[in-house]
Amino acid sequence: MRILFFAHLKDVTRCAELDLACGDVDTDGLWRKIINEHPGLEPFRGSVRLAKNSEYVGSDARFTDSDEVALIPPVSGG
Amino acid sequence: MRILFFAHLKDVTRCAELDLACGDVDTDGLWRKIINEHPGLEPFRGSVRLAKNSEYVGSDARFTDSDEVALIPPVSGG
Amino acid sequence: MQIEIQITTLPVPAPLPPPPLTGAGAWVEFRGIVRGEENGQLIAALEYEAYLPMAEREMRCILEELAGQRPCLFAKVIHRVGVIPAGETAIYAGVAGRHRAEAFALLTGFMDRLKRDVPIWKCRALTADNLAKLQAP
Amino acid sequence: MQIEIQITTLPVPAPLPPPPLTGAGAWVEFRGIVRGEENGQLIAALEYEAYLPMAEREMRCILEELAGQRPCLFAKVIHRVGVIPAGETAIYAGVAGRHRAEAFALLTGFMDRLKRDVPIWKCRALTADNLAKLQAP
Repeated sequence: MRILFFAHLKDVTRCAELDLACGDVDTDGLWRKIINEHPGLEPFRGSVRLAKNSEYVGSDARFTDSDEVALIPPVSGG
Repeated sequence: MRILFFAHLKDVTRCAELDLACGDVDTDGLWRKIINEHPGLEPFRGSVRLAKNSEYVGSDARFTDSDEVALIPPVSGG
Repeated sequence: MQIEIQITTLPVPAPLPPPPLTGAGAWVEFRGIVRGEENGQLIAALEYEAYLPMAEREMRCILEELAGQRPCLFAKVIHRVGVIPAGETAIYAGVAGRHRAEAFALLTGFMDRLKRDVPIWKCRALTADNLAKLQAP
Repeated sequence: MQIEIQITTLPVPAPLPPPPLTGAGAWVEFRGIVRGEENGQLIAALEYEAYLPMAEREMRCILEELAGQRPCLFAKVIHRVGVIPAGETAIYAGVAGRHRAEAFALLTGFMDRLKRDVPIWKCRALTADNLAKLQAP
């Protein structure tokens, strides 16, 4: 699974993306995997939305290794 | 007193302005004078606002012969 | 707030550059364009007339009054009068503010008031034939 | 509704011509300009980043959704990313509609949603020194 980080999350992870083998996971499982790799992301979990293949997903989403997942911190465009 | 007509009021009066000696009059007195000259304006009185020297005035206004008075039908700019 | 107002028979320039204003974070522009129909009839142009000194004065008063509630940095208004062909701009209004909320509020508030209080009138619609006759030498 | 979206590192062209659209009576444009201060500090530029395919897709979805409630004829959005000097345009959005009410509603609604949902970030503010170093050969 390809996981993308943006904005200040990149300062935490020190990378823009991460390849992670997750199998078939739900949102909780995914977050556990991600925080396991980058514990510094834990405090941001509450404010970060997840996108799967360029679309926001809710807490009932499921993810597989072929998905591109993005961690979307609060946006500030415009 | 110089009295100005705009838009469809000009079609009624067949002129854009009128010089009228009124003395010192209130709104009622002024309308009587104007309708006396152009009886066709009577039906428009309810929808026309009066401006004195380029400013809207209320029904308590007074007018003298040195004023420029404009009859302002409902506007439609923009 | 800096205010510029023009009432003119000339075409409104198509693109106007944003004002180079310190502190401006938002620049909102509106163009009211003459549509090719009026009350369901095809038309080629509209003719506008204005009570000139009062229209300018009234626009300035409205802008100043609205800016009292919604401080902005700059407003520019151009209202064209005379015969305006369909597809061309009848009114241009641009407002710069620190943030977009006040710039949009001032601009939409101004347009509402303009259509209620500013002595400018669409005095007639012209068909293609009427317009051709007017434009003939 | 016709939609054009660009996310680009290039400067947004200063003046954009109104679209020659049959039936358009209103053309509203917004520019969000980088201000020379951020949180009370003087700055020389802001750096923006975007999650590109999603940002474009999200902008298109928002425009289509809003146009369902407020039918308009045309919308064009340009969001600049990378380093944007103070005084330059970060976002340009233009909407044409039959009447001004729906064009303003679509444009302000779009900007509200953009600032909530479109994955674009101001990732840092640059001082004049930072900017000079970046621009040095």
